[in-house]
Amino acid sequence: MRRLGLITAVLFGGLLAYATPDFPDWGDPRSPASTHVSPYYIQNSLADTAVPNIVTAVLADYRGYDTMFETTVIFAAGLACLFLLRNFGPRAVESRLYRHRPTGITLRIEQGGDLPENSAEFERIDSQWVPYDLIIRCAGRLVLPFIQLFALYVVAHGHHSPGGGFQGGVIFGAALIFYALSHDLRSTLGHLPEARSLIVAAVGVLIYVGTGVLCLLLGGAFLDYAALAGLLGVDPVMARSHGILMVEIGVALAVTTVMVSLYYYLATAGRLDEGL
Amino acid sequence: MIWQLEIIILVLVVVCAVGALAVRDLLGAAILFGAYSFLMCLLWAIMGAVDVAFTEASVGAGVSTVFFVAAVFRTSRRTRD
Amino acid sequence: MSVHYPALVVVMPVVAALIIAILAWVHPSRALPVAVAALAAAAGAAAMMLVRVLAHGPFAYHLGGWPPPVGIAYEIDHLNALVLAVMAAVALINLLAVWPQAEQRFAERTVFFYALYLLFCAGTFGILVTGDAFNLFVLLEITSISGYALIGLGRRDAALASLNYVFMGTIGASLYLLGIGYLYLVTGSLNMADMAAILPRIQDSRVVTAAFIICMTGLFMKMALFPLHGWLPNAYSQAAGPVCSLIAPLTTKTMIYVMVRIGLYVFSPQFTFGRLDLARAMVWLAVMAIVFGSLTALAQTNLRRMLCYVVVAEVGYMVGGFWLGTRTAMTGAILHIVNDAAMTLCVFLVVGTIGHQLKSDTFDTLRGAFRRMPWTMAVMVVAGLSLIGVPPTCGFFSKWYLLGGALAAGHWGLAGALVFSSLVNTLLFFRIFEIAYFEPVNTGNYGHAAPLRYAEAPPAMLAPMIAAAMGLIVLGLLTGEIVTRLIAPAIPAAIP
Amino acid sequence: MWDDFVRLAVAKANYWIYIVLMCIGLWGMIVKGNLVKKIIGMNILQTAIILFYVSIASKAGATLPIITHHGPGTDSIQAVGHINPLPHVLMLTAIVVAVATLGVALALAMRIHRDYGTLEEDELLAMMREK
Repeated sequence: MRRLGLITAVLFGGLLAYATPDFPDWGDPRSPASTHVSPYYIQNSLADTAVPNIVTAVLADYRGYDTMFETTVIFAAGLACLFLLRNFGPRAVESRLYRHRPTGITLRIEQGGDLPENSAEFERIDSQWVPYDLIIRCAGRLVLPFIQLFALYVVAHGHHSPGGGFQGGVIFGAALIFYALSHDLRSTLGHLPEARSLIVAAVGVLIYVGTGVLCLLLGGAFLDYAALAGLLGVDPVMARSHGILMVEIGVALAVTTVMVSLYYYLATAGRLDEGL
Repeated sequence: MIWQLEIIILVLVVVCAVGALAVRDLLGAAILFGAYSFLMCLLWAIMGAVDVAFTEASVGAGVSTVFFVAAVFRTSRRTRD
Repeated sequence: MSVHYPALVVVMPVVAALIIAILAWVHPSRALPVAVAALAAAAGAAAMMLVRVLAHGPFAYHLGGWPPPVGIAYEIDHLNALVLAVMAAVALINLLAVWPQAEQRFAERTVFFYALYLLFCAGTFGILVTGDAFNLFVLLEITSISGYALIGLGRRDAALASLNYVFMGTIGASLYLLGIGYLYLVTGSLNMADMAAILPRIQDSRVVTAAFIICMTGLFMKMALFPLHGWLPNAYSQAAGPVCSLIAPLTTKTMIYVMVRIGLYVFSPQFTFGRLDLARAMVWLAVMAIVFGSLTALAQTNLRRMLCYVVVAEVGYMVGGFWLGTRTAMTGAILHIVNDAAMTLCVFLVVGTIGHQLKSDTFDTLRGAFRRMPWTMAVMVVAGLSLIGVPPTCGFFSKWYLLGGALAAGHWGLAGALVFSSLVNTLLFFRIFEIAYFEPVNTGNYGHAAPLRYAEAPPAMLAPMIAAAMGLIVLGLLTGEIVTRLIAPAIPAAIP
Repeated sequence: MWDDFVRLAVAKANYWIYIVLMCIGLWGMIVKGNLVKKIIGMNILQTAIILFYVSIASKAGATLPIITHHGPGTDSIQAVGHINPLPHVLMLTAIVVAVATLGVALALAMRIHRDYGTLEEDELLAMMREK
């Protein structure tokens, strides 16, 4: 196997190296890649879509169809993890650990034993509980709102600066994952239960696809945002800009929730009880 | 665009890639992979691909690494090569 | 609305998958009707597009309203209209046939099975209609990811088989992406027609040669051409029955379609068959695939595993026919894409049903199967005859064209391999028929004859299966029409 | 001869590095026996391709693909002044695809670990043969 791997890698590298001398030089502005289609985007995207960030314009409008499927791929990954890992069977109830806050004594409640979950003096803890995570908790609480705000900014400001629905969505998702890491998984699940998370993901992709279908119903081609002009009461160029914003929001919703769901399934091996 | 910096990053990228594959501890490999992603993202930022770099910083260096750590945590850290 | 069919055929399954993913938490029982309706609508749209292509010739659809090199275009021509119509019908029939099995097999997961099923279909349909090389990659990944998940939840070793498929599939898709990158580097375009217009001018560049090799290698991995077939037998034999009869007909055949599309419509036929002297080597590789697949199939004792190797051999048929580069052989290869999809559906449906009803799919369990499941076995006979190549089933006609093409090109190796494989298939299927018809039923542990239970599948599963078997004969009878009206215009005039 | 070589090496430095990375990734996927290591190799392979695409996009002396001045006068936008945005768009999609594949691959690896208790390929194969 070792030899086979080496031979394959070397052969493959040889093929790539064989072609490299015929490449245009690095950064050559006269290379075909920079002169055939891409100048159109650079010169016309502002006039066509009123979006200064050309990458966003191309991503969500000229090649918006690719991006729709990109979002669908992410959604499919969420579904796939659920399909593969989720424990649907009767949940194997092991013993649960409760900590008595005033004294710090930990109780192990075996199956069948009863203790109210919401007791003021007891808190449920993970089997691998770290006692003094006060700093992480507080720092987390302090930083989280800013991360989330930044994520929203990235989504909304994707027209003018780097960013957009995908990046913003990942950052928002990462913020929620960070919350789960700095506190525990149960509190995150309390804010964003599994079912709600996946429904929101589906809704996010549906916003994208729905925008496309709406354009189609209004007489344009699929995802031709200019067709929304009448509905939004703006000229076709601005309609494209707004259309891009709509789909970016859909992408952000889908990506946020799928990232969190992926974390739920991977971190708990599908049991959805204790996080990392 | 300081070319010395770029060369250093290019070398570090390769070092991290080899390191991530060579280290005999999966948690270490996951962290090195995160470093690899982050260096890659720096490289792209230098080359002007800000959107790609942004995405890679949040996905590759952020969420992917967490997924790796989660998977290693739930399976095993041990590896024989 | 009719102008929007190319988009709708892909979008409808996606929308249905999303709705099902929401319904899963609210009304799980409504998922099946939604899935069936979406696939039926997609199949209807595919049929309408076929009719339109027959009447008015090829047409294009500009997504987002942007004309091709700038935006993404779907281009429907004779080739993909034909393949799409058959694939859509295959997906629909399969869903109708397997849902009772799936509900039993996946229990609470069934709803998500439907959603992934629809995403898989959407990806496949998209690959067939797209005219944009990068869009094809994205759709390919949709198909792959839902496929990995579906396969991963199968029998005992399914997860491992699926992870191997992930590795091979990702290398394949990455190579395809890299090849497209090379082409983009020298053409500056991602649209297939646009690339095809630019490529003849720069044919001598090493980059184009490398792009061709990389792209094709990636596709060979995805289509499981010998010796890159390693993932296929494990993945297909470990997958659950309902999944197997979806993925086996669609995956490899779609990839062969992509190979035809890239080889003929992105690179010119002169380049594909002339520039590299690769064609000759590829035909011999196909010959090896056929011989290897057939011989290995002969050695199997498990019905499903045997069919997996038959699939490996069938991939060799189409690859060999394509790379011969003559008109007759090409006709045979394209016709075989369609026919093989239908035949594979049929046999895997039968095997899935046998596995479901008799709880095992080794040869031993087949004893007395003709009396226990007469209708299922009748379908098996039709499918088997088609795989062997007996008229009037469709398998005969595509094999006839392939054989004719091989003989006309003077390629005795391929002709020999085709005949050899037919003989092996005869042996394989008549052995099955013999076991199922003549061999005595297993005696029980204590010497009592085990009671011969009637174990026929319920009508809901049987009817689509019989429809599929009829489809084999109908496709066979329609061969003349398909060849003259659809395949002949699809092959570029440059091919001799 | 030597000058040619140096020119070739410098003018296409990024292209050489991406080849090295692709080979490392491919080698890792084939040679490494641990499934998580293989998944890391797969990611390195995908990232290398992204590096290649980003390298295509670069233009000497050009600025970011974001148009900074607003209002009228958009006619003055010169294509040579901005980096090619198209490969960036494609690579955003590729990154997403990579993370989706990563998620599914890790999920499968966890299932395998749940079933067999190991992630080493040779041990897995030995177990499969035993059964």
